[in-house]
Amino acid sequence: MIQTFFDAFLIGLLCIPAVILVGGRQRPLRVLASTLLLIGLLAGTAVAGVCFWRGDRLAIDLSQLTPLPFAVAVDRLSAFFLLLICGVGAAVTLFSHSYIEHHYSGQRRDWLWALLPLFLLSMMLVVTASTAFAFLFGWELMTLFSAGLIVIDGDSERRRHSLYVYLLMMHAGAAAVAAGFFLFLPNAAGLSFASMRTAAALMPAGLRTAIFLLAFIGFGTKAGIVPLHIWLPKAHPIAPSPVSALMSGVMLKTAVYGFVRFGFDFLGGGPDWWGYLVLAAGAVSGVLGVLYAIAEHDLKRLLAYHSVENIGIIYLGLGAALVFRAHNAPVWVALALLAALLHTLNHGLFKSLLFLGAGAVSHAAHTLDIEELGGLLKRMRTTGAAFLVACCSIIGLPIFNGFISEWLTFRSFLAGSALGSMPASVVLPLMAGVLALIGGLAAACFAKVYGVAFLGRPRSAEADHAQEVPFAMRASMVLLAAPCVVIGIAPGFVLRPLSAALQPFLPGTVLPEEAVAIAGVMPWIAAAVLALVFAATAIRRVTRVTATWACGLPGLDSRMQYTSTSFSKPLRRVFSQVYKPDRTLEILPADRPYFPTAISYRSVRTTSFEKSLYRPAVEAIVGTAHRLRRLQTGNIQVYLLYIFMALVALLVFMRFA
Amino acid sequence: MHLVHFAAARALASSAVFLFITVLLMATAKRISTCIVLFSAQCAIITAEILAMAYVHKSPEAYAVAALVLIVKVLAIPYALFRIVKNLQAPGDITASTTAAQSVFIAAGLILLSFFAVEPYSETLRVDTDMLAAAIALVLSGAFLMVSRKKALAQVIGLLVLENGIFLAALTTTFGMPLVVEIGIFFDLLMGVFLMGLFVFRIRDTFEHLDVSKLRRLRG
Amino acid sequence: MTLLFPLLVPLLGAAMMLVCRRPAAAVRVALAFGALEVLAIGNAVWRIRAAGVLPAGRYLRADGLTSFFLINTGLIFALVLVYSVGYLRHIAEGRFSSPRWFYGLMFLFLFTIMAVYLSSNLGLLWIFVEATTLASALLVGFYNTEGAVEAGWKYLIVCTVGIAFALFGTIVLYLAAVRGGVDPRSALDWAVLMSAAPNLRGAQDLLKLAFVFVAIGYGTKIGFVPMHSWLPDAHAEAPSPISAMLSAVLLNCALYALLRFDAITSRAIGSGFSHTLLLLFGGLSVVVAGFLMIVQRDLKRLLAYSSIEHMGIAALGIGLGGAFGLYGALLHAFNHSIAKSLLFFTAGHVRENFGTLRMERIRGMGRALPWSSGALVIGSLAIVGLPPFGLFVSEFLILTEAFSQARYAVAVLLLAALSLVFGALLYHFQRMLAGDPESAPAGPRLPAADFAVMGVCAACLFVLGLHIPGAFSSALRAAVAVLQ
Amino acid sequence: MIWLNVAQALLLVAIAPLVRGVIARLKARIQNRRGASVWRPYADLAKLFRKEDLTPPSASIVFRFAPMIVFAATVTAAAFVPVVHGSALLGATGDFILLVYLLALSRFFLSLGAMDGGSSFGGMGASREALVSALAEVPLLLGLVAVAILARTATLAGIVQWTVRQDFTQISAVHALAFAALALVAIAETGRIPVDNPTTHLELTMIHEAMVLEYSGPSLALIEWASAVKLSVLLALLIAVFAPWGMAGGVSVPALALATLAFLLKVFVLALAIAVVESSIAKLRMYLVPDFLGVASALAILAVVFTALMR
Repeated sequence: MIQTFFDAFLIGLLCIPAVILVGGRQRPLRVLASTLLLIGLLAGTAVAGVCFWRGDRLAIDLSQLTPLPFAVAVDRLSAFFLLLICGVGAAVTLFSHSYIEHHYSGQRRDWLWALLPLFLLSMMLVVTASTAFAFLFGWELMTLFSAGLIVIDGDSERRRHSLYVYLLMMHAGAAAVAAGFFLFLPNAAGLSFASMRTAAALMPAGLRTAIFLLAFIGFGTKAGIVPLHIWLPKAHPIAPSPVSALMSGVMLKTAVYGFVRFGFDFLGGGPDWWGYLVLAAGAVSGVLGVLYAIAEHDLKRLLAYHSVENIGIIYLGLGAALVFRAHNAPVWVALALLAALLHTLNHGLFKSLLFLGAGAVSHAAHTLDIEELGGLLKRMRTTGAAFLVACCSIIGLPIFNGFISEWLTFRSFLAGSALGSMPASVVLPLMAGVLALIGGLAAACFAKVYGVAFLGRPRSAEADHAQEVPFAMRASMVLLAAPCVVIGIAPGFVLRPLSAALQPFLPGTVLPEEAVAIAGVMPWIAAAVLALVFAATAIRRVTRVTATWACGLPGLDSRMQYTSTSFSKPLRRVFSQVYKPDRTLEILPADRPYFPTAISYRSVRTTSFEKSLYRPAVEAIVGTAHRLRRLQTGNIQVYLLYIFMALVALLVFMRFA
Repeated sequence: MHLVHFAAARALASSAVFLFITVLLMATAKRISTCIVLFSAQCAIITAEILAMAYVHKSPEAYAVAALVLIVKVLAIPYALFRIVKNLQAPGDITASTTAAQSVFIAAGLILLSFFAVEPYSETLRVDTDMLAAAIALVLSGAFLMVSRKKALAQVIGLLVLENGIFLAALTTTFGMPLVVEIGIFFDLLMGVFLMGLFVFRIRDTFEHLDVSKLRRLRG
Repeated sequence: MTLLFPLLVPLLGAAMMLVCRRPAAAVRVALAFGALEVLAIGNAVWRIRAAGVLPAGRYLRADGLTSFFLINTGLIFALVLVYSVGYLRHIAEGRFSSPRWFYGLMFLFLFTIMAVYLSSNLGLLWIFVEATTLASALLVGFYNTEGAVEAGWKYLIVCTVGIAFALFGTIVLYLAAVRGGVDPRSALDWAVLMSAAPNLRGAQDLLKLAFVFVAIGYGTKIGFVPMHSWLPDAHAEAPSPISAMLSAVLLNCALYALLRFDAITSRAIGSGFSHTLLLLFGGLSVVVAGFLMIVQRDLKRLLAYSSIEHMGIAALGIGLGGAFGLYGALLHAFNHSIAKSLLFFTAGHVRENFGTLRMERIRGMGRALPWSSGALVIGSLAIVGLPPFGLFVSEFLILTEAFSQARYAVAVLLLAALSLVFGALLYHFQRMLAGDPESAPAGPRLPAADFAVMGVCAACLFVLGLHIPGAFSSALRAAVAVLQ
Repeated sequence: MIWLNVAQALLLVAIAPLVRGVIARLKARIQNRRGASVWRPYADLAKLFRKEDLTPPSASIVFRFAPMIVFAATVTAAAFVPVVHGSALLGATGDFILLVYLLALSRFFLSLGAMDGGSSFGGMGASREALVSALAEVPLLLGLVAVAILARTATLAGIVQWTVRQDFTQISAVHALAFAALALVAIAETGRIPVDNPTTHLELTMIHEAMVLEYSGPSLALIEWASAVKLSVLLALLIAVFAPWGMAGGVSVPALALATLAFLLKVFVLALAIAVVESSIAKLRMYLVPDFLGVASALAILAVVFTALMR
């Protein structure tokens, strides 16, 4: 029964673009199509939920039709990611129901509505594919559709550059993933996941390492691990807000899914240096991600850098799991994997909520530069509340879902210290320190974002006249905020099926006792905090509104508040090595410095992976191209000489080979 | 009849030398018309070669091929080339990127090289090596002419010499291929020369010069 | 008789072209003969499918491989013919460049290609491959501009020299066959050679020598890298329908000739030597073409280099051989021909509307020519080998073969080159499509015929990407069986 | 058992203002001033609860609820620390990570409340608090991780039971380093002298005071009480983790009384230490605080590394 439901859902999603492209003009048809999409996605969430909680297996095999074997199979792990895609997809569709209507018109709007379901479908195909062809098919389509959605949003020189970098890096990553798949071939019968699993066992160690590294690089590019992350802060901000919510919240998770499939399901772990490599990547991504985010004041770029940080946290969990796998401690592997996968779900929820919040802010205040916002909570009550829930979750504060996964990661590091071998018992606890640093810096960054954007006085006229967004957008944000709190308070109902999802490649592991402990204590803590807050409100008090204290001077205006740059100044000073800022201070008029009419201060981050790592590589390639171009001299005699030389070379090669 | 048999055998042996001479002369040729004459001389020698072989091996087909070579290569193509040179009224000189002395040395070197190239195959082919060497020499000198000469017509002649070399190689090793294929090859050669002539005229119309090395507009 | 039909129709068409004076009449007659030709090809393919191998007389023969390439030629010829009707309306009348000349030469060109596919004798095969060069040289020089004349001359001379070496290779093969005891009169017949190949093992170095010359000869016609220099000039300077015919049909025709030779040599002395040579040429072509595409300034030269790269990929497929290699290579040649003709048709429109093909001066194509840019996007996504289109499937097959033979160097080289090409093409096409057009282009409306042609191309690419129809797949498998 | 643990938590919350009063009194005596009475903080709280609660015009719901969440989170954190008896209310199941992150929850909402005031003082306080707390989190957690590694458990009750079994004289390097790191962090977290001066209102130096400048009446009382509780929780944490000897084994009244006496004595010793430190060192410049916390981080990292070498 579920199977037919699943097929119907997929086909339904497929024909929505057709409906829109045909009759997109009339509004009722578009409303019908978007509601159809919403219902479809809710049905998809239901189907995925049933598969995830009850563990049914679904499969569709189209191999007779397609030129190469093309099959889809939903086991518990795929169902988990499918749940994330459909759930967040439904919320985003609800949000974009009114967002797209307001911001786009005519053909752009039709194409947006046509590409959105296709984008979701390609992601679903990636997480449920069970053959290499299907996986790569979905993988490349995912990039294409997201690029299509970005192109629709507008056109400028900078956007074109960002889109180019995004597409090129995604293609290079896809090539690495394809190579990773193909390396199974010498030993595997076909390219279906089942034959790859059996082949992985009898492969030489060298080949397994090659596959692991290719998977790490390929999926690392899509996930945004630090040396390969430069596309992320370029691509996400230029996409329409609902699409960047999907890209950041869900698309990055398909990379994590791929890496887990390769690392744990196919290869089943390997030597412990794999784990340390992933830990190192996770740590560097986490710390640098949050440090770059602190220096940002464009809301979407900041959130994009935070995606890098959270992917770093997920990779910390995966790295610990790989180290435990190498020391074959299955219970701790389950714990670390649980932490990583739960953080994937949590990040999917709160990051998409943050991006939808950013969309709502840009809808209401027409700007995303938090230096010009302020006091939005009073004007946009629901958006502000939902954004606050998301901020608390991303920092990992106790009553919210981010804390549960970070806590599990901490406990897996703690458990790791009990491992006998030398590197593990030192590296893992230190990773706990790194995670604590990431958490601390994230708290500082989001205190800045929320404080500057939503609290205090509005810093610009648009912020002052900001109106609350329409109901559909608010509903979608609340729809995403609710699970953040529910998982935070009662994580048990997610942790049990998730640990069951790990059964296939970690046979015989029961729910780790840490997970049981947290599931037990969190409700009590939440109850205690809420009870005390309620008690505190019971205190009888007389409140009166008076002017804010301004040391007795009149005329306190909004420019006297701390801005995001000044808020992050102390931290940027401490970590100045990371930014190597080049600061320019301009006082006008230059000749009378003590009676300035205008002072402008500009601090630009000079360290950039793009300049130090990618620019030289590109220059080398283009340089070779120019040198090769000189071979085509235009003179026919030289062309004839090439032919004769080729002939002589071959004759000599044949003579002596 | 003995005398004719003796003459045929002598012709077979000596024609390689004559071919080498034409190669060297062509390397030094200053004007297009001398090149054309030398080319038709080459073809004449090859016709003699075919007639000798036809007589020795008594295959009627070879006589037909000899007649074909005589008509197409010795008479038709040189006549066509002379008409082209006359109509062009262009200066008949061949500007070359190598001086006469260098050209001769290179041609001689190529002849020696062709001997070395043929040597390893002599025992497997069981055929007189100097004729095969002459064929390879023609191919290499044709190639050299095309690469070093700047005038369009000179390149055409270089190409024809190269074709001659290959045809001769075919001749010496396999005593002639099926007749249909031979006729086809000659027809292609004729059409090729006709088209090259057409293009030479169009180059002169559009570029007012025939120096091929100046045709460098399409680069990169 | 069925094999003679597709040969005679183009000859008749060419002859008719001389007769009818008025251009309008010429176009109508050309379309009629074109339709007739497509019917002839269809009938021939249908008969071959039924009969497996169809010998006709001493010099004509058709088998699975021929029918596959006939389908390819028929499809592309039909598309090009329909497209050229609209295209020729914009050409200024010149001594050589009237529709009469255009269609006359086109039919002649088609006759030579048909003759190459249908001839059973390797000597005849060589003759007609040389004839294709001669027929297409005038077509390349059709515009009578400086560039066209220069390109035509270079094309004629370089290809003739290259092909001469192929003749020498054919002769050496003939020699080896005769030495091996094959009756001289039929020593060049492909079927005879294939059956006699096993006992030719004795003349190993002769066969190697033959294959070297043939590889250089037909390699020049295919455009493998050391011998590719003529290709960008010829394909860029020719009118767009002719560039499509050159890139999509002529290169496949040369590849067909090389395949025939490779079949004989690999059956005689094993495919070690010949396939290494093909891998060498293929790898060189893919890498060098990839690099050169980055710095191109003219759209059609960029497409020409892309043809070199894709022929390199097909060569890699053939060089790998095995279950997937050959199948993938032939499928790749077919897909490439469709995608490349789609791109050349779009290039034709760009030239009509922007007046130039220099990519710096083409801006805002997305807004100026919406339908053409849609075709360009589909074409470029296909040519780069992205999923929904056929080339992704064929590249996937070739990579599968490369990895399952554990030839990691070839595989990694191919993957790297594909990414390089993706970067180059995306860079150029993005700059053309995006932005707003300064000069208002003339006539943005796409004529119905062109819309249909581009639609057919896009549909073929899309279908071949998702599902290879049974009939086509069996034809492909029959072609591969012939060479195995 | 439950009522004992609740009593422990309430004990901590109750004596919190007393601890601040004792410290202030001791500082005064050291600087030979008479100083206010030890019960002064209770009087202040009582006075504040009766006064009006002023809110700036730009304040939103976050400004009004921040003090309550701060108080709630800190008091819940108090429930984790075993004071008198080995087991604490949530000490058995919750662990030190929960405690640390509950304190982080209160800190986060305090800085949000400060930013909501709409004046530059709030932003200034929040920005400096962000710097201090971001850098203090690493040594705080790593110090506790070091001890947890030795004790092979993460729950505070477990750590106490393990430490009680160790003999008093044999002081391990890990404990010494961890204690030093945690002591420095405690000073930074609760805004004592070298990092922040609790009694000053000077814009250049104040961190905690700047954040609570806009608050008055019951809200200010809750915040002051919460920061007092935070101080006593951190002191109790130090005592529990590093000097738990003297905690009551069983549940009998004399044992509990003796344990409470021992706890009060230890708190007095720590209070004396704080008073001496605060009277002898001047406050660090704002941009030297990171180095201060850098030292704490180095100590904590050394402690963790030593746990591996010790095995």
